[in-house]
Amino acid sequence: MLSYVLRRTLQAAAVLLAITAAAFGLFYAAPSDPALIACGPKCDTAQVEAVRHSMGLDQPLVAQYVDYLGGLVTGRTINDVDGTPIECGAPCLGYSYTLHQPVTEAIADHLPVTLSLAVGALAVIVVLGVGTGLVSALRRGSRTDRMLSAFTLIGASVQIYFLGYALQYLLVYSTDLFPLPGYVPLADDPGGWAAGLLLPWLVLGFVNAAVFARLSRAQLLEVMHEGYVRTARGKGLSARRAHLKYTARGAAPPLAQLLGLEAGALFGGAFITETVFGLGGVGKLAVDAVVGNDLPTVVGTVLLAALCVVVFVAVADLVVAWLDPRVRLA
Amino acid sequence: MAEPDHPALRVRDLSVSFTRARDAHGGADAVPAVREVTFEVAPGEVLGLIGESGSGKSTVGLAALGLHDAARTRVTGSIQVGGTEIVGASEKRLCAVRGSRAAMVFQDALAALSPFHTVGAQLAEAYRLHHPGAGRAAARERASEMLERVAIPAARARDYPHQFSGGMRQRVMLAMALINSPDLLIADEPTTALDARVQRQVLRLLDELRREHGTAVLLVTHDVGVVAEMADRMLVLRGGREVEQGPAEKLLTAASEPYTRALIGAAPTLRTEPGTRLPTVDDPDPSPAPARAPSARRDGAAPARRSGREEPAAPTTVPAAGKPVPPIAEVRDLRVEFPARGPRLPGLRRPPLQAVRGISLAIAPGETLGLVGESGSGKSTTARVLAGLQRPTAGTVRFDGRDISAAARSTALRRELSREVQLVFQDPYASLNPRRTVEQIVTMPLQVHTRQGAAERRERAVWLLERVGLGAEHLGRYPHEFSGGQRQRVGIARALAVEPRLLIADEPVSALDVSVQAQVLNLLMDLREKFGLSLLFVSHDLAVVRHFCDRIAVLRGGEIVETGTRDEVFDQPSHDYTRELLAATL
Amino acid sequence: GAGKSGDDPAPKETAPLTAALGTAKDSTGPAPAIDGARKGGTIHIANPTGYAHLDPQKIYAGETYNTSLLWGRQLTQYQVVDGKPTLVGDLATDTGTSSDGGRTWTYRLKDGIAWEDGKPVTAQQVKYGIQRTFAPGFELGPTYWPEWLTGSPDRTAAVKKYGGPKDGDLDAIETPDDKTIVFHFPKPQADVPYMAAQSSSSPVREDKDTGTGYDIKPLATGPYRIVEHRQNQRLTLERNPHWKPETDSIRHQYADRFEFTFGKKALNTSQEILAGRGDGASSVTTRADLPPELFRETERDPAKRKLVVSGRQGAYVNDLYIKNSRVTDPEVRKAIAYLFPRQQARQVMGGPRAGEFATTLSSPAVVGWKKYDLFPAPPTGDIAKAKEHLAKAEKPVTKLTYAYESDPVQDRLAQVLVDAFGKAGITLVTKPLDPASFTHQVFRGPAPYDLWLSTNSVDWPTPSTLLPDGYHSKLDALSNGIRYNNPAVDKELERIEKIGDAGQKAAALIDLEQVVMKDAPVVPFLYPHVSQVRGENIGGAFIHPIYGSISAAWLYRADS
Amino acid sequence: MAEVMAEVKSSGPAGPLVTAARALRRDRVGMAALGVVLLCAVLAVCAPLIAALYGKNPTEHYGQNDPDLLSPEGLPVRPNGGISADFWFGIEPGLGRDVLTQLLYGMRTSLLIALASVAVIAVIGIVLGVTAGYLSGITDRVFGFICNVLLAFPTLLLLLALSPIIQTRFVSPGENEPAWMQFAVLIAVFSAFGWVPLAMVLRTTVRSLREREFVEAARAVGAGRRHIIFRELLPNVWAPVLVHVTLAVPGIVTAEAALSFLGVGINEPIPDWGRMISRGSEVFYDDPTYMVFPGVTILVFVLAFNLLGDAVRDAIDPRTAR
Ligand SMILES: Nc1ncnc2c1ncn2[C@@H]1O[C@H](COP(=O)(O)OP(=O)(O)OP(=O)(O)O)[C@@H](O)[C@H]1O
Ligand SMILES: Nc1ncnc2c1ncn2[C@@H]1O[C@H](COP(=O)(O)OP(=O)(O)OP(=O)(O)O)[C@@H](O)[C@H]1O
Ligand SMILES: [Mg+2]
Ligand SMILES: [Mg+2]
Repeated sequence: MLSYVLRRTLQAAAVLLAITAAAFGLFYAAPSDPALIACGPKCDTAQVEAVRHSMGLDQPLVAQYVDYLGGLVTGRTINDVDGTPIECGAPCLGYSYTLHQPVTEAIADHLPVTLSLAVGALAVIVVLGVGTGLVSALRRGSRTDRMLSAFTLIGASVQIYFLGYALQYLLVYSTDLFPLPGYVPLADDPGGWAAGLLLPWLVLGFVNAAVFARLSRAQLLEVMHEGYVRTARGKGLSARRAHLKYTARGAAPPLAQLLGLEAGALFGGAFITETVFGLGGVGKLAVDAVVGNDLPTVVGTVLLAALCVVVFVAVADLVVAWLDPRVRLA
Repeated sequence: MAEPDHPALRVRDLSVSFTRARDAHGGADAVPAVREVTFEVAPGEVLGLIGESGSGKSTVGLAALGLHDAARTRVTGSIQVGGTEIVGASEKRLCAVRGSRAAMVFQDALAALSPFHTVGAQLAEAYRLHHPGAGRAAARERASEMLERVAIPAARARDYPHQFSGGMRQRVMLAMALINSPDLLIADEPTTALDARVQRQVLRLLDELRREHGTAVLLVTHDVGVVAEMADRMLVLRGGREVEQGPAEKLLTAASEPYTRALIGAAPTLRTEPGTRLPTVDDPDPSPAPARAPSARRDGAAPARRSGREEPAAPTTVPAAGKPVPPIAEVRDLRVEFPARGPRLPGLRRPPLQAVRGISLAIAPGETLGLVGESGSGKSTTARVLAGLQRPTAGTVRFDGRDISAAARSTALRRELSREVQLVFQDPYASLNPRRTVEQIVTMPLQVHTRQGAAERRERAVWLLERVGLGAEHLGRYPHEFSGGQRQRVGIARALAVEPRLLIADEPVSALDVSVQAQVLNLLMDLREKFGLSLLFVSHDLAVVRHFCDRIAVLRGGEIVETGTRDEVFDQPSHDYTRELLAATL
Repeated sequence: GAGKSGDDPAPKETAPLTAALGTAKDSTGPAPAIDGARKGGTIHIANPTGYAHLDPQKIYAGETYNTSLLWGRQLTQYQVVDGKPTLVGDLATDTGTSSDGGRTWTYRLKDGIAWEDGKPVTAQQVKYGIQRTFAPGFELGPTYWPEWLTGSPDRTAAVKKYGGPKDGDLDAIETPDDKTIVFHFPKPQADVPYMAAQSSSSPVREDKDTGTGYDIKPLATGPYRIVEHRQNQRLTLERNPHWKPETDSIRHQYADRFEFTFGKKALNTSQEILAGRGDGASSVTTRADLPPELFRETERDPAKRKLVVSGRQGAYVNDLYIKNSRVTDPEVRKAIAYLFPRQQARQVMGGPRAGEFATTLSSPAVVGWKKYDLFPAPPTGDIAKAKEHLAKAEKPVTKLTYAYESDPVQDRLAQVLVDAFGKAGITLVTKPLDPASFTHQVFRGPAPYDLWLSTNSVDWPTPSTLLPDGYHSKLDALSNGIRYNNPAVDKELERIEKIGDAGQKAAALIDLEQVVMKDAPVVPFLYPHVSQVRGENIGGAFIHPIYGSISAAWLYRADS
Repeated sequence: MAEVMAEVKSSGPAGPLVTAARALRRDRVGMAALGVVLLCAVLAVCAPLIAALYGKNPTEHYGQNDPDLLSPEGLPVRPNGGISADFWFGIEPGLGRDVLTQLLYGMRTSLLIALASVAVIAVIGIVLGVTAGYLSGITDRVFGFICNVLLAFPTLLLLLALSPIIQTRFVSPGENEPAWMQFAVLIAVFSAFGWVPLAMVLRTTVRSLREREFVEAARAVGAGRRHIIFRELLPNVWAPVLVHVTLAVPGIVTAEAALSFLGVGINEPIPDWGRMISRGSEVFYDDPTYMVFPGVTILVFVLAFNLLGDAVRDAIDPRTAR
């Protein structure tokens, strides 16, 4: 276990290094110039060069990258466009010349929204996805099965844009059936927090539940015929409880894996959902930064997303090993 | 307790058929597995249900608990457990019966235990289900107690099924069935994987229960000895139909049906002449196998050497004593340890489990070495080491003079080895891929080791299946569509496909009824004769071992306590344990 | 109330609307009261993006100018009454007096003007603010002060002569006393009153100039002061107790508070406002336009229609730019002017709400604007006429490249052009470019694109920044992106530059415009309009005729 | 027993594929689903033929050239999205193209991209996932590393960053980006990232399958890694594979729609189903009809595709039967 954690930590560090390096490289190769964008459309060449210098973009890519990594650990001082120094404490993710804000601060501003969104959406995904999968598998081939399949598939084939806007239009703006989507900090008003995120949770959950529903149905069908499930029923467990305890357990490992992936993705930010419901989360921050060529923010959000993925994948592997004693941690 | 005016189990006109989805001409047709069977078991009575493999024994047992998949099985007739009708009963009603008033020991112990839960938890659950008042601790207590009763140390309650030996799993199953002292116990081959001593212990346990609680037992078995020991009455099935029913003594000594007589006669006993061909049901007058076999080798079959029918199958290939012939396979000071689960921190770590503690064995070409010993003594582990599947912790393993201890790691080496050495697994179901047809399973070794075309391979597969008492019609079926004994025969057919020089057979006939057992043993003897096949024969059935093996090694607790020729071991056992075993044999 | 609400979704042709210079009397406060305006309450402003800069010398965009009126004051500013702008003195008593043929401009500060901490605003502070525009880091703002005050052709040259407050006092600005400020320009300047209205002309207190910090939270002189500004999150304003209405002829102080929130998409905000959900009824948007998705809905429902505020987007003009150095043949450019399918192009942009069809280089909002149409064609284009001109071309043209900012609407617009050019026998190659670097890719260097759509805007509503800053051949590619080169025009521009009188100068430039247009350097497309939404409870919303968005300084809570 | 066998014999042994096909043929829902999927494929392939018969093409701006069809705002004048005898499915708001031909050609584009990507995803995902699951140790660690990098790397960012690079590096400034390049880039990116979740789920499944005795049995018989991976393990993982593959198709169609929103999908004027859906949600308030056709077709297609996946899963699972 200890060695597992250690190994995973090392691997995570390697992944993060690779990712940040790739993001750095990609943006360097892109035709647009962050110095120009920071300086503004009216800058002449000399001014752009000055800005480039104060942003540190005139240094070799590797030097910039090393600076960046150093800042991550120890913090560093960064120059604003006009050369004024800005203190950036560890973990320093750089300073965004587009947002005019240290990236760490920008992410901290947006993170609570993303966390709240992800937690609720995951709950919906699990309940809806695994729930319908379970019912479908138990009633395989029945009308219920087909209806549930169709229901979750609608989720898979519909666009979040469409569903989000249509539901807001129908349930919020035209009829008042649902509370207005929005973000209120949990600490301020738990009721308002849940109310504001209810619709986004449902939509995000519904759209993503299909994979879980399908996979859990298939997995459950696979495991349902195992001898030990029959044994459980032979003990006197009802079919339902036997499936819940034994079939579900046997079917769980791949689902746990998928859940890990999904969680990693969600905690890294759900751009479209955030946009559709007007929630300022990390996903929106990231895509705005990509579109606006805001390199420090891009790298910062990429780093965060990567961290989430790495952590959740590792946790999922742990859970899988815990679920199936025959599997050894690798 | 069953009410006095009800029998513990009453079965009337029971028919069970399985619908099979895939077949040539649309419309789900049915495989009838049991047809119009009628019988009763009174409280405290033991009914022995015997019959050849695939005759519908397990199907009857499952039906008695209403455990057939309703969507795919048609059950008609009536089954009453202590007066409660099972056929067509609601799930709720069934749940109250299952596990408490009627419990079942399933045939395939590995597949029947959940790999995700510890043995203790599975036992405790069975108890708590029917004792809602009992706390966790009480249930755990009870589970440990039951494990001890089936001779498994209570400390192992924290282990998972895959960490147990085959016989131990079977005992766990038994403990689970008995934990609620049911009125009716359906025991489907409860002792197949147990050595004589433990078997006796288990049977004694059943007997105690019967006396203490008046438990009625439906004992499904193919072991005539067990039936003779335990059963009050017997029911003989064949092809799903009742052949004969009556008091055990009568059927054993003077059965009216020739089938019954043949079935009982097919069992070797400690008194049968060793090495003779055994009579089978279809061929009560044994003769050597048909000659021509499609060869596994491209370069043509070895010329079939017929042995005369009267000629005793003398172990001609067994080297005469004193003349040193290099052994075909050999292990020396073999040790195998399994690391214990649990925290990896030094100090807290449990000591590793020593499954095999320094044994040395040698098998001469053409020789059959019998490996007997109590359950969990390391027989399967030794077999796996020889087959190149398990890496020894220490010691040398040689085949044909080559060191093969690295085979578990090296694909190339194992591949080479498997051309000559094949293994029949103890757990037939688990060792068959559920998604591959019997044809694919049986022809796979041919595919790996020969360049035969599909048609040739198929021909060979049919021939192999016929040798083990199955047929071409089984080629397209999947493992779950077979009875336990049929699966085991598929496993044997697979092992024989490439005509290995050494066959390691881990309880190859444990799940087979005596008739098929005889057929398989005859086949192995033929092969031994014709091709000089060497065998490592793992078994707990001393009668079979005596009949079949040239030399015998007795294993206990991972150590060899005695080894010698058949006659030495059986006639002058030197170790107490061996004597105990022999005495326990039914 | 001032301004017009959106009962006119499809404006026909708006009358020329120009900002006259107001008198000293117009410049005295308080501002003309708005009928029915009430005091009190909180006004919510929900915008999709936050403010990158609030430092007055860094602000350089219409909407930020407009909103910064809430807390910032300049020497002059536009007073808007019933939608008509008049330039009046703001901190200054009037719009300035010039002498020495336009080389010297003098302003006097009003009495009683103060900072949010009660300290008086002085002439030195105005001077300090203007000196900052020379400093490094202030490249973002307009460059006129450095250029004019040093008589340099561009800012780079100007900052060589004076590099900002670190170089000490700038001699070109004199502050004989705390109330008087005198500008000395090496060359005559006619547009100083307009420049004095720009945010760059706001005073800054040296003791409060915290650099980066000042960019987030500047000190207020206007009716409101900044209580909290969390970048890209929220901005909260409350009443500035030291602002006196009688010193201000432009702004009001009706509401108690302004609360800005940033980050929500326009579609969400607009729907909230139209449906009155949440804070919607007391919200407006100033940075977001009504999304096309909601056009029909707001037209269908009269209750919603009255919540839409529309108007011309300042003095902007949307043109099809033609790179003259690549499409050198004027006949080809004329052909493009004829075939340009204004109607279809506007159709994919959402129809008449997008704006009026344009035929002139400058906007009707510019002082002295004259209507003309040198290449008259129906709005759907005149393919026959275009073919005629193409036939006259020296070399036949079969292929042109059109660059655009990649987004779905622009994608469709490109298809409209492909269709129209195709009809005239020209294959249009479409080049979707990354929006963030579009300007850079199209304007800088030898960009290989022939055509693109772009919006030009003047810095203030006189013609003096349009032609001189975009059509002189000596200008760099950034200013003269189309590489327009006509020696005659160059000469005329140089002559006009020397005119000190604002009226004469404007008239000369307006006349020159048609000379330029004869070369068909660009094809005017639209005088764009904006539509924004206001909540049910918001009064005083109109599109500011100069800044082109709802102006917060006139808003009040109609329900308080 | 002989009787039992005699009955079974009548059916005769058949290969697993043949029997699966037979089982599928008897599954009515499965066959209907197959029919729909095939119909979509045929419609996509025959789009030019159908368009020719119907007399419209997908790129002409009918609505813009005829003021009776589109209002100045660009919305269809006639009710229900401008459905008429001439335009059976109505006309597109804005450009006024014919919806029916757009839909047919768009289906072509989207299905090509989705199916091609899914094919690559399935092959890579299966091979890598099953292999990594079976071979633990260093292979598994390298696999884990690559997966994590790919998973953690935002696809969107790559596409956004990549498309200008491709535009400037590989497309001459005077030319349109060739269609094949757009297709290739999208397929490459979807495939490069899409296989990861599939492979990871397979790895988990295989890691527990690996411990089953039948794998050991195969090793005992001398089967090599290839055989074990492809013959023994693979047949046991079809369920998750089918789930992933059938769900990846709508996933890619919608993802591609989202990309066209950001300007990195398939460019105009190549008709594209995904873009129709994005556009449909844009004009949903004003012209709901426009959403209906692509929306319903994609829903029907996805449903059919998944039901087909279910039917195939059931047909190849020897233990289930209806
Ligand atoms: N699920 C199934 N589908 C189809 N046929 C089946 C199924 N289960 C069992 N059978 C068939 O039914 C017959 C009876 O099987 P059953 O398991 O009852 O035999 P058995 O008497 O217990 O044999 P053994 O002693 O070998 O365990 C066999 O021919 C078997 O092939
Ligand atoms: N994978 C494993 N992990 C831990 N312990 C194991 C494992 N496999 C076997 N053992 C233990 O090793 C011992 C020997 O097991 P083995 O399977 O060789 O017994 P056996 O002689 O074949 O018994 P049986 O007759 O019951 O099959 C047992 O105590 C068993 O619990
Ligand atoms: Mg059986
Ligand atoms: Mg064993």
